[in-house]
Amino acid sequence: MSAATLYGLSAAVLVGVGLFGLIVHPHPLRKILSFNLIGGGVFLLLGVVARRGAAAGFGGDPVPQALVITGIVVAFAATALAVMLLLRLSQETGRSTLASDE
Amino acid sequence: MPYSATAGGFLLVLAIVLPVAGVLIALLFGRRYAERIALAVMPFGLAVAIAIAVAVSNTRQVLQYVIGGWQPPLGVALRADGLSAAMMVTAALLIPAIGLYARPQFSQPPGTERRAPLVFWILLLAVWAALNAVFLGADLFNLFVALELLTFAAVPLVCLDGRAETLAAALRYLLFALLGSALYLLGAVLLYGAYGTLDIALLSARVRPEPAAWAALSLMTVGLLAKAALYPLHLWLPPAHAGAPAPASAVLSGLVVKAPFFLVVRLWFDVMPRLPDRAAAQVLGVLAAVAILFGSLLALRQVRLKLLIAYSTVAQIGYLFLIFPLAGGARVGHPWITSAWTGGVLQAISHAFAKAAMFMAAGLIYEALGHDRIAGLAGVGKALPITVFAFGLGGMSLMGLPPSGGFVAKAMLLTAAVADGQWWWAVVVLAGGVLAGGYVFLVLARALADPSEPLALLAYISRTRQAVVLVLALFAVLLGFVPLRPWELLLIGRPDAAAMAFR
Amino acid sequence: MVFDIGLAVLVLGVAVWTTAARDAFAAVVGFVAYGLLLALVWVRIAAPDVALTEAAIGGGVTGVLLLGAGTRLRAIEATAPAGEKPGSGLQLAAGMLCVFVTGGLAAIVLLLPEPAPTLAPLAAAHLAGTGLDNPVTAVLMAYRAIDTLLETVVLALALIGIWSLAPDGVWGGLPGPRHHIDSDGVLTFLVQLLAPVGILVGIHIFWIGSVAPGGEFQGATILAAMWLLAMMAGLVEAPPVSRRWLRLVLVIGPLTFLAIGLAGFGMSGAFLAYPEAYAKLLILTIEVPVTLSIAATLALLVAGPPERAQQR
Amino acid sequence: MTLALDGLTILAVCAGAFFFLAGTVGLLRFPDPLSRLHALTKADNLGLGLIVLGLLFQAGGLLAALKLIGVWLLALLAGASISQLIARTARPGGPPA
Repeated sequence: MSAATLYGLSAAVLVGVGLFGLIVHPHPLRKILSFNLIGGGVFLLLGVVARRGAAAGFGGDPVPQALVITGIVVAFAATALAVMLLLRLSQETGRSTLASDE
Repeated sequence: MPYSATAGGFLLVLAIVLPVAGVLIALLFGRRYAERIALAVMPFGLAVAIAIAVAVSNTRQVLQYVIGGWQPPLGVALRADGLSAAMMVTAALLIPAIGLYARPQFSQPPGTERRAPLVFWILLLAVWAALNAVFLGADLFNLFVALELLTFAAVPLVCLDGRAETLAAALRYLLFALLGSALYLLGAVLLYGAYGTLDIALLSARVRPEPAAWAALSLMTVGLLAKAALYPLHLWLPPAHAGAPAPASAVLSGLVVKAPFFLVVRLWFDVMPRLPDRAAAQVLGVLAAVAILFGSLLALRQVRLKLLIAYSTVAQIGYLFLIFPLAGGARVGHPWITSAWTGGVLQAISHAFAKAAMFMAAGLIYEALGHDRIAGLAGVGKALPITVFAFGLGGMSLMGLPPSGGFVAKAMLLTAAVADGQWWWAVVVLAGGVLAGGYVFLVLARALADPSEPLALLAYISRTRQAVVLVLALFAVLLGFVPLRPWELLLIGRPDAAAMAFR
Repeated sequence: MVFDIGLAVLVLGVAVWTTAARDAFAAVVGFVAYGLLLALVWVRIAAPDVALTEAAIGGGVTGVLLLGAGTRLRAIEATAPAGEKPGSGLQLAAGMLCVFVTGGLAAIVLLLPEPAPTLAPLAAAHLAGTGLDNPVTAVLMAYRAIDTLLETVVLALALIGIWSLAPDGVWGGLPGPRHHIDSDGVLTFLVQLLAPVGILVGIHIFWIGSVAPGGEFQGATILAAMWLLAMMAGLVEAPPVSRRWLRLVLVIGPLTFLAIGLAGFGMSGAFLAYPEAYAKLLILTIEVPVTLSIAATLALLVAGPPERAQQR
Repeated sequence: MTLALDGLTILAVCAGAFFFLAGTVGLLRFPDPLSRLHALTKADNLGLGLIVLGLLFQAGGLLAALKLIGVWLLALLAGASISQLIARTARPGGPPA
C-alpha cells in the first residue's frame, strides 16, 4: 500500500468521524468543529487524488492542489461566520444551544 | 470536445461580473450609495438576462464562454442553455421588483450609515451574482464556489433584525448549508479522482456506471437536498424564511432554494444522464410526495402568516422534485418526458413569482397591523385590498387553479404521471392542490371577514409597494396563459430525448 | 512508510479525541493540533503549497478564532446548562451511518483507476503562457482564475455577514472586544519582536509564490496573523468598520482582479486572459492588492462584528 | 569528513529527542501547571536547540543554516513569552488585575 492510499483511507475515516460528531453533538461549537473535521477529510482526499496524479515532473497534479487552497480559505470564512453567529446568539440568550423553536 | 466560443458569450461573463462589481462598489462607498448602486445595476442586469434568453432562443443553441481562453478540462467554461436562460430571467425580474418593494423599508437616513440597509442592498446584489454563477456554471468546482457565494449572501439576510430567534434560525441554516457544501465537494472530489475533470460536458462523456460515480451522485444529491430543504432535510427552512424581513424572505423562498434544485437537475440530467435508474428516481419522488403532503398539512396548522407561507414553500419544493420520477421514468422518445420536464421547470418559475408576492404581501400586512397572526387578520381585505388580492392570486398559482403558472406546471406533471401510468404521483399532486387551497382560503377568509372592532393601521402602506406585489402575482398568473405544451426554450441544449430518459 | 503510518494514526487519534472530548474547550485544542498535523500530511503527499495554507489557516488563524470563541462561550455558559446529547439509539444509528459512509469511501479509494487521471501534463504544457514557474499559482491565477476571483468575493461577503451581526447602536464602531495592553509587557515585547519578522516572512512567502511554494493566500494569512497579534496585545486597535480607507483596502483586491479581467477582453479577447508577454506582470499586479485585501479580511473575520461605539 | 558530520548530527538530534521525551514525561507526570511548564520549557528550548544544532551540520549553505537558527530563535521567543503568560494565569493568586 502506498502512502497516498494510506492517507486516502485516513480521509475516509476523518469524514466518518466528523459526520458522527456533526450528528450527535448538540452544541453548535462542536458541530462547527465537526464540520471542519469533515472538511479536513474532504481536502485530504483531494490531496490524495492530486498525489496519485503526479506527472510531468510535478509531485502532484497542481489542479486539485489549487482547489484545496481555495477550499481551505472558503471553509475558514464559513467557520468564522458560524462562530460569530454563535457568539452573538449566546450573548442574546445567555446560552448557546439551538433548542427552543416554535 | 473543445468548447467553441459562441457569439454573445461575453454576456455570460457580464451576468456575473455586473452584480459582483456592484457588491464591491456598494461596500466601498456605503451609506446611501449602496442602495443607489444596487438600483442602478438592476436594469443592466435585467437587460443582460433578457439578451441571453433572446440569443439562446434565436440561435437555438447553447451559449458558451471559455474563461481566459483556457479550454476545459484545465480551464473553466460558462454555459447557458434554455433552462439557465429561463431561470436567469426569472431572477432578473424578481430582484428589481424586490428592490423597489424594499426601498422604504431599507432606506438610509442622509449623512449616516445604518447597518441593516447597507447589508441588505449589498447582499441582494450578492445573491443575484451567486444565482447567475450557479445557473451559468459548467464546472463542478466553480459551481461549489458559486454555492458558497450564495450561502454567504443568504444566511445573513435571515438575521437582519438581530433577534435571538432569527440568529438561531440563521445558524441552523448555515450548519445545514455547510454540511451540504461538504457533501457536494466530496462528490466532486470522487468524480475528479475517477475521471480527471470537473467539466460537466466532459464528465457526461466519461462517467460510467461504477461505484465512484454512484457514490458521487448520492453524496452530491444529498448535500444539495440539504440546501434545497427537501423533506426530511427541511427543518431549517420555516424559521429562517419566516424570520427574515419580508423582502429577504421573498429572495430566499422565491430564488435561493431553487439554486440547489437546479444543480440536482444538472447532475441527474447533464452530468450523469445515464447513471440514475428508476429506483433512485422513485426514492426522490417519495421524498417529494412526503414533502408536499407533510408541508401542506403543517402549513394548515400555523397561526402566523409568514410561517404558513414558509411551510407552503416546503410543500412546493416537493413538486419540483417530481421531475425526477416523471422525466426519468418514461421510455425513450415518449412525449411526456418533455411534458414533465417543462412542468417541473415551470413550477420553479411560477412558484418563484407567486411565493415572492405572497411573502411581500405578508410583509405589508405585518407593517400595517404590527403582527401577522392569522386569527387577527379580519378587516385587512378592506384596508389593503390590492395586497390581499395579490396574495390570493399567488395562492391560486400554488393551488394550481387555472389560469395560473402553477396550473400549467401541475397539469403537465399530472399529464406526465397519468400518461406514464405512475398514477400515484397524480394523486399526490391533486391532494397537494386541495391542501394548498385549504391554507390559502384559511387566510383569505380571515382577511375578508368583517372585523369585530375597527382596524387601526399602524403604518401607511404606499400604493407603489402594493402595486409591485400585484405585478409579481400577475406574472405568476400570466404564466398560465402560455400554451399547455412543452416550452421550446426550455429544451434548448438538452441532450437528445434518448439521453434524457434514464436507463 | 513507518512515519506515514504513525502520522496517519496520530491524525485520526486527534480527530477522534476532538469528537469525543467532554469539554468543548478541550475539543478546540484538539482541533488546533489536528490542523498542524494535517499540514505535515500535506508535506508528505508533495503538496507544499497546501501545507503552508493548512499550517497558516487550519492550525493558525482558525485556532485563534476557535480558542477565542471557546473562551468567550465558557464565560457565558458557566450559568447555563449544556444541551442534551441524543439517546443511545440515535447515536448507534449515527454511528452505523458513519461506518457505512467511511466504508464506502474507503472502497472507492481502493478502487480509484490506475494510472490516475491527471491534468499535470496539461498544466505543465501551458505554464510558459502564464510566465509563472509554480504550477499551483498558475492554476489559481490563470487557468481557474474565475474561482479565485469569486473566492475573494466570498471572503468579502463573509465579512459583511459577520459585521451584520453588530447590535444596531454600535454600527460603524470598533470590531471585537477591547484588548488591554499587557501590564508586564511580555506580550508587547513578543509582538514588537515578532511582528516585523512575521511581516517580512509573509511578504516573502507571497513574493516567492510565482516560482516556489507560497502565494497570496499563505502570505496574506501570515500578515493577518501579525495584525491580529498586535490587536490582541492591545498595541493597535481594529479600525472602525465605517472607515473609508478600510473599505478601500477590503475591496481593492477583488476590484483590481475584476478590472484586469475585463481588460483581458481588449488585450487578449477574453475575460481573465493575459497577453503572454505581460502575463507575469499582470498577475503580479493583481496579486499585490489581492494579498492586501485578503490579509485585512482574514484578520477582521477573526476580530468579529463591531462591539463598541466609535469614540468621538 | 561527512561521516564525522553525520555522527555529530545523530548525536545532537538524539540528545534533543531525549530532552523532548523527558519534557513530555514531565508534562504528563508533574502535578501542577507551574512545574509542568518548567518541564516543558526545558524540552522546547534545549531539545529544539540540540536538534537544530544537529541539522546545522547537514545544512546545504549559509542561508539554510541561518533559516534553521531563525526557526530556533523564533521558537525560543514564542515559547518564553507564552510560558510567561501561562505562568501568570496559573499563579495561585491568579492573574494580576
